Amino acid sequence: MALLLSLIVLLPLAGMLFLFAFGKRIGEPGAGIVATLTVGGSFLTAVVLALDFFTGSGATETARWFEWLPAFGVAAELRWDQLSALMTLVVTGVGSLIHLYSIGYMHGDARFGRFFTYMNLFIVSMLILVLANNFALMFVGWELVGLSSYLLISFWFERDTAAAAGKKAFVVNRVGDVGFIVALMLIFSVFGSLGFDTVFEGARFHLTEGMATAIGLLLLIGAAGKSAQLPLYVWLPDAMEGPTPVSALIHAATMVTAGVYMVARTGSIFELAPVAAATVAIVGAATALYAATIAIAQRDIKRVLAYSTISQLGYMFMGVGAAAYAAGVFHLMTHAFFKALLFLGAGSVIHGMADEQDMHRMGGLARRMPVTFATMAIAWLAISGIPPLAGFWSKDEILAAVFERGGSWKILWGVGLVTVLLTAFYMTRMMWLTFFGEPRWEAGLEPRESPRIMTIPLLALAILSVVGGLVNTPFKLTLEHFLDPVFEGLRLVHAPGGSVAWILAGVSVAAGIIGIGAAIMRYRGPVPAESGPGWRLLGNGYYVDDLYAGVFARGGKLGAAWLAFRFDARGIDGAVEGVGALTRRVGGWLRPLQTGFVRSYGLAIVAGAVGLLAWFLSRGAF
Amino acid sequence: MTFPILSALIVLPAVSGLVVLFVKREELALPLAVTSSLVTLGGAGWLLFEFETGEAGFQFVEQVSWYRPWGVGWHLGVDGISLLLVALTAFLFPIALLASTAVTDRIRQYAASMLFLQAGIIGVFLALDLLVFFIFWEAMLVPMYFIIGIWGGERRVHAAVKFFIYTALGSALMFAGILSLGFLASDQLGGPTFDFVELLGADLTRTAQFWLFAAFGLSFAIKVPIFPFHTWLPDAHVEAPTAGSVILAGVLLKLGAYGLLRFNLTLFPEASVDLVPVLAVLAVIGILYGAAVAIVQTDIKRLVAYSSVSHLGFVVLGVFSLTTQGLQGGVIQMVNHGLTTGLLFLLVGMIYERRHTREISDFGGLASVMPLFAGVFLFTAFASIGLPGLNGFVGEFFVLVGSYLSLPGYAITAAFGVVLAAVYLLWAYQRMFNGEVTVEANRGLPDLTIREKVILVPMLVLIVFLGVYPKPALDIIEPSVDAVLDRIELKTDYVVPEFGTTGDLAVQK
Amino acid sequence: MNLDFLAVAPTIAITAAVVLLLMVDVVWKPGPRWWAVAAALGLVGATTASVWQWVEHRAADGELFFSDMLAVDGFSSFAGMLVFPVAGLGLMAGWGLVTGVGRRGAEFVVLVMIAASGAHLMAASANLVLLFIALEVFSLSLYVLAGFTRGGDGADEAALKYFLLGALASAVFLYGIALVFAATGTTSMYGAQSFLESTLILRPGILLAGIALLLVGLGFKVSAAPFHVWAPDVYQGAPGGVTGFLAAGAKIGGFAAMARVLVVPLESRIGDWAPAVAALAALSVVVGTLFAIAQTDLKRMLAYSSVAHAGFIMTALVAGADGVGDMWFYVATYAVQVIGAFAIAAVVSGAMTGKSPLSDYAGLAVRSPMLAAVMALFMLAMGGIPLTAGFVGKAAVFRAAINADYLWLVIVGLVAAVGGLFFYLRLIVLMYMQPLSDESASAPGVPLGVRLAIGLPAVVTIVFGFAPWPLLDWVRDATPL
Amino acid sequence: MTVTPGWYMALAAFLFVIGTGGILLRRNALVMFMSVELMLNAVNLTFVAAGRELNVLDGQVSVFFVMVVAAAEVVVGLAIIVAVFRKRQTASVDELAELRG
Amino acid sequence: MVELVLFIIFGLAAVFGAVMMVWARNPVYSAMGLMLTMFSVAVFYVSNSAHFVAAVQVIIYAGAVMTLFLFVIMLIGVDKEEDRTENLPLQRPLALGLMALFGGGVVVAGRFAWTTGVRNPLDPVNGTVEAIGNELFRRWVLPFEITALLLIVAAAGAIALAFFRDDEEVDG
Repeated sequence: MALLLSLIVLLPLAGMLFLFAFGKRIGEPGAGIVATLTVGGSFLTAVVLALDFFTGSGATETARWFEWLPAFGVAAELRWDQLSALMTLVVTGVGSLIHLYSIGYMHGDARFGRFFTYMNLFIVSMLILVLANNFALMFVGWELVGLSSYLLISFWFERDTAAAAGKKAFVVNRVGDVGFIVALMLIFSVFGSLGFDTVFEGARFHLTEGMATAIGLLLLIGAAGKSAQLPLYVWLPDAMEGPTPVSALIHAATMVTAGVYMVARTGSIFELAPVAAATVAIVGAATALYAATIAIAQRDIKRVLAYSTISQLGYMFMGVGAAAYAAGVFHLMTHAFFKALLFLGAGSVIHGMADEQDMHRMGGLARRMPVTFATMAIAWLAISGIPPLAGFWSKDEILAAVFERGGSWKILWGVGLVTVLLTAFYMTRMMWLTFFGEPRWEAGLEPRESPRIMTIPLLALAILSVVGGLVNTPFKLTLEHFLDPVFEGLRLVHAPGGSVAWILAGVSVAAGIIGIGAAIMRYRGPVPAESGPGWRLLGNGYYVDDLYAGVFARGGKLGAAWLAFRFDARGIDGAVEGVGALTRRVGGWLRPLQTGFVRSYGLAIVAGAVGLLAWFLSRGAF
Repeated sequence: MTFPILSALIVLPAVSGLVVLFVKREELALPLAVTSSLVTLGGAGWLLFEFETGEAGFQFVEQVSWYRPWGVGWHLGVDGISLLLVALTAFLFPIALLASTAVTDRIRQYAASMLFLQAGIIGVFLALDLLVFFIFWEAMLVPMYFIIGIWGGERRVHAAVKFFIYTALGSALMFAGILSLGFLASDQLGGPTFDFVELLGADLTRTAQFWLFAAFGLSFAIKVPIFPFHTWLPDAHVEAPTAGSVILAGVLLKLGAYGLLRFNLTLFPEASVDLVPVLAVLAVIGILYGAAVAIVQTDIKRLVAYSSVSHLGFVVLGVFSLTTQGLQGGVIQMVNHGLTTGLLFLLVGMIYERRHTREISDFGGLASVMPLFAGVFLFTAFASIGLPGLNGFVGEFFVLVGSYLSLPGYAITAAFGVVLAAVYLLWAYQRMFNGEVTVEANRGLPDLTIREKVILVPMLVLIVFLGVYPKPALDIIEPSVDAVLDRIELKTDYVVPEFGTTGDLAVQK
Repeated sequence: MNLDFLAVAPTIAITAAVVLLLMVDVVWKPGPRWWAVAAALGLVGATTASVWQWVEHRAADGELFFSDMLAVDGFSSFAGMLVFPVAGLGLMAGWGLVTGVGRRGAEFVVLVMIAASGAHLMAASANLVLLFIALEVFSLSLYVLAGFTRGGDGADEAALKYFLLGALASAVFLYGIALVFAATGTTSMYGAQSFLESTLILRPGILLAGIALLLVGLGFKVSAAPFHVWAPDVYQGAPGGVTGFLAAGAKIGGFAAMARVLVVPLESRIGDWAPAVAALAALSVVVGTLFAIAQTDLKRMLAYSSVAHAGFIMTALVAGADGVGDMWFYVATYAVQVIGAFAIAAVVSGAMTGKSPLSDYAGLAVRSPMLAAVMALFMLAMGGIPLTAGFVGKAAVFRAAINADYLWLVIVGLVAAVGGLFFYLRLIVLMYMQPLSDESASAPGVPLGVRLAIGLPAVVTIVFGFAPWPLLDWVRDATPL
Repeated sequence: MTVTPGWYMALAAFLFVIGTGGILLRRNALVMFMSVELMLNAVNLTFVAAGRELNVLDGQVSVFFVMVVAAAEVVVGLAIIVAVFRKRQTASVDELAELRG
Repeated sequence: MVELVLFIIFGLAAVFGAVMMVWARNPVYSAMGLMLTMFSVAVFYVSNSAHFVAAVQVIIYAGAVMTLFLFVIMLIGVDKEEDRTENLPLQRPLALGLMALFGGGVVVAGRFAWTTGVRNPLDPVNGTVEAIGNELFRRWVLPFEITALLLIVAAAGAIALAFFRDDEEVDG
């Protein structure tokens, strides 16, 4: 048991080490195959282990590797419960598909082997994150995924933009991590341990609401950094500089959902901190709407998907914030399917278009790449919330759950609804600009369908995007019950049943259809000129990025420069050097006193004599 | 009488230094030095192996009275705090010496200076008699002074003199402190003594403690260096030869923090408790300030130097958090900083040997020219950033979490240091290694040579090991730092904060 | 009246040797080799005699001879054991000068020996008038030695300045003696001591004035600020071959006299003179250091540094009798260091010439590594760096001062010591970190005698740097009866 | 009124100061040297007067020795002055100021 | 009464001589002034019943020493008139001030009691030749012998500095 559990992590790890050592030597496609097999292997292992859970006979398992930081009451220990199992399945499953896809996509790249090394490193890190049995180890995974994200974003480091994007991603994540670390400080100061069991079981006995809120908000900061929520989302769009499979795997399917996972995992803390939980939901709602608006005006196909991802993550936050953890995680899963599919499709398009990403230069690709088009179409409908596709069920459940909370939560529900409409709109826009209408690509370019090795994963994901939603329908809440043991004892929010459910579902579907329709109306003809202040504002994401760049990057550098070259060099060091120089100069000033004239020397001696005389006489001659 | 291993660790380098100094054939100098340092390393390894883990007190103690009238004697001992630092010293010197192939002028004197330096440093860590401690402390300056001043860069003389005199100024006051301490204690202990262990028995008035703390503390603060006293460091680092920088960053800086922990905390507990805020503030300032200043440096060596200021800030914060986690973190951070920063300086030295420039702007796109080198550099950078799984993380984590218990505000502020660390190192990496090759001279630079790999591998291995499995090191440290805390609790009304207390319902009810 | 010739054995040995030397020289003109032999005879004899006296009279076994004129105790015999060998070293270091001035070399040797004997008598005399005579014997010889190469650059100037100022100072000193005589009714130190202990003087004005003037004279001899003004000019002007002995001898004799006068007759007056001595000490270390920093000539720089060292040594004396041993340790180690340093200067810049510009030392480490290394050692020792005798010396005097509750003085001293590094390191920088001044210059040859005069001090500096214990034990017995 | 030794000592002090003045004010080496002799005489007078008051001979004996010392000093001093004069044809100390700083 | 007269006359003479020595621009006059002072001092010795010392004073000091001085003055040249312009700034005011302070200090010191030692109770001692001789060759024999060294130094020094052999007119 523990062995198998460890195997889930160790397989990709072994693959990574192997590729690190020999990746260059075995080269193409061997490296890719090794990587895919190891990840696939750990997927199968996970399936085997998860079977017990499906049959309902499974119990939480742990695999202790070694004593790690006794001072914090934590060991290097894996935890296998339904939640981590689900995450593992998603990560390794989607991961192996994307690995497979990458073999084709990265074909001919100089650092083919290195790429898969990094990919496996990421899988390992992500697995550590989701399987960790204590905050410390979770933090390790948390940071390592950041590392592999950095490595993969700036994989083509010759491109300055790529290098910069990688650094940006890591640094922004790091800002979130400060929140995480401080949260850990608080947790440790309260519980004297960072182990999950101690904390979660002790929470309701040891946590005051204030402390719980503080911890919750700090965790939220960390989550916002990793899951690209307001205000720390800025790194994700730039992250598209990385190879598309990376975007699909890390920046759509898995890593960015870590925040959601964390909030779900720490549900027992958030439960004690309603304010923090609400904040999570609000941040999520805001992000969802905000990112959706921006997505509308993007011309780069990958940036559309990037903002869409941010927006969808917002949904998940809404869900977990509303204590509908199952719903959140459910959407996390479905989203992994269709968003990965979208990215891979986009990748295949870009591949076919010889690295063209501007949708205004595409169009009419449907005929050229049928498979890509078909699969992407499914994903499009799925994300637009069209039943019975996966997206519909998960998104609907979140909205329903939020609605169920009632009160001012209904506002969030409204926001979500609007976002549904916008989502449908910009996805449709993307589809039309890409696949329909007149071809707008420059002459001589002959786009054609991608090789089979790339289309197979597309098909697989397409299937998942169709059926994936059925694991948790209002008629049969399989997933929710599956996850119940994890959230045992928490006051969970469930989507309402009965007529309310139908009405809500109908409303959201309607919103989706309206969005799609509007988009079709607008884009079926020749491409309208998307210019004007509004478009520019949205296109540039409300200029928030430039704001950050100005305030933090440039401003920070100026401040640091002042510190370094004024305050430090002139001020502090100036003082130090000054003392030394002064000492030397004083010597120079004094020298003239030694005139060389005997009689002045005599004067000095007599003066000294008089001085001593004065002192001694003052001792009793008066 | 068992074999005096500690004396041996000090005497061996010193003697072999003399031998090297007068060796007939100059080309033998470095090999001899390396051999000697390897033997020392072996000795240190044996020490690690024989060390009774879990014991708080000093082990392998050697004590010989030298001069009764002054109460000075040859008293050596090693505990969990000094053991690792001694090991680190022994570990870094062979590497530094192997990395000294750039030295071509007066090799004998160079090798000898390095060995004398090693003897001095180990002496400082092992000495349990304040006067002996001071002797090593001060004597150590001379070889370092020569290493910087003779084999250093363009402005080496200025840097060397600045280093020497600045440090000497600090130690001057400490010397006054040591003498007065011996004198003050002589009334209570019957006769003057400079023996650390005996001095622990003396009860000093609050004021006396305050001034002595100041006298000792200033000297250590300059050595660490704590924030406003740091400016000698960048100069010294920039001008020092590679090996010099490695030792300077790797070990020398630790001496200050070690002194604070070993002497200030134990000899002047009340003053320590009173002055915690001061040092905590300076430490936090150092963390953020050093990092901020590092961001905009144009000279990679200067950048790493300022990063040291930031990292040592963590050490000081940990030491004065007065919690076991904090103190453990401080000590382990010393070791880790020694490894990572030492390695960074090694790498900078290697690139300097190839290009004879340290200006970041003179590089660019190196990753495509020398991928292996770039990889190692990035690896080390992340270790220094404090990426979990690498050694840098453990120390910072311990310090931050540990110091939160006693100094929440400071700890939270300090946490932002981890962001800045990422900024300056990754930005520097980006400018040096990413992008296209901009400067022609960088094309076709040779990647790591066999010798360089040999030098690097052990450090990389150690970095990973301490990052993944720090427990052995921590186990060595814990009892000793706990002993320090117990003493403080005994001597003052300070209570080491317990976990599971802050904001605890159970407590409030 | 106990006439004991063993009590004056050192003096007799020197005198006999001197007379023999001159006689034989006048009659047969045998030349330098003979001078060396005679000098060796005299100095070795005197040293042996001092050692014998040390064995017989150290610590508590001191005795007074010649109706309380002469004290033979640990103090005097240690001074003997110190000053006669130092004179030997001085002669070896300056032998180039001896052979350089032709026939007059005989007088040079004679004067050095008599000066040494004078210094010894300064330490041994138990009577202020005898002290004055001894001091004159000593000083007059030094005046002549300073100007020995009459034509040499500034030698005559040095001699005249030294002489005129010295005459002034000794006149003041003598006036002090007269006043103390008037105040105590005796010129015998021990008489005065018992008188001052037994009787309470209602109107101590004359006594106090006397003490003040005594301090002036002694301060002049040891070149303590502000009575140091002569030192730089004399050190720089005096021929290289003699400066070392000039510096070392002045410190030994001067401090012997100062310590004896302060600790024996004025013992009960420590409350009056200790602060004054402390003030002089502080002034000396500061003035000496600050002036030395800006110098461009090594001998001049060392002159100012010797002022600073005078200050350090006086730091020990504020502790009264308790500090005498520490004073001796410092004086002994410093004396040999300074002899060695000036010996090297004489090698580098010539034994006949006065000036020794620092530029001569650029790149010395390349040209003659050994010389540079030893010079660096002396510089570090004078800078008080550990593992050299210089550090132990400082530790000793500061320890004494701290025990006497003169912490402020110690701090001043320590800071000044750091400032001193500025110029000690400057020389090291020149020798090690700068290119040769002129590539053509070949390494100067160093005759055996000079090698000894450089090597022995180096050995002493290192040995007592590593294991000062024996010397520390001895000096504890080298206290006045 | 009778002349107490104090009078002589006061007079001696006065002479001594004048001697000092000679050294500080004159630049002729010989005259400066004479001033030193004057100072020694003043001291001698002090010795004698004090010795009389204390009714001991030590004062006078001291004077005797001072005289011997003075004589020797004169010999050396004049020799130095002659040597200087031979080299520079001057006895003015103000012209001997090459060594300074 | 006699002593008072003597003190006044010769006191004035001594001071006059001293001032003359300092004041006279011609070294010869200075020498004369010094001699005058010495004679006056000798008189004081007598009036303090220090006959032997007085004799020595006249013979050695006024006689030998001053002759030597005059000899050197002649050697160097009588006509070396020294102009009184002071070229060292502040030298004169400082000098005079310090002189005043010094003298004043000593006088202040002794204004209550010039001697504080216990007076020898025996009947008054006289500085006759026998008395002094007794002292010299009994208690003071060691200093007396040590003066021999002093004389050697003087001789050797004189030779070393002032005695030029023709073979080394130029040395150093």
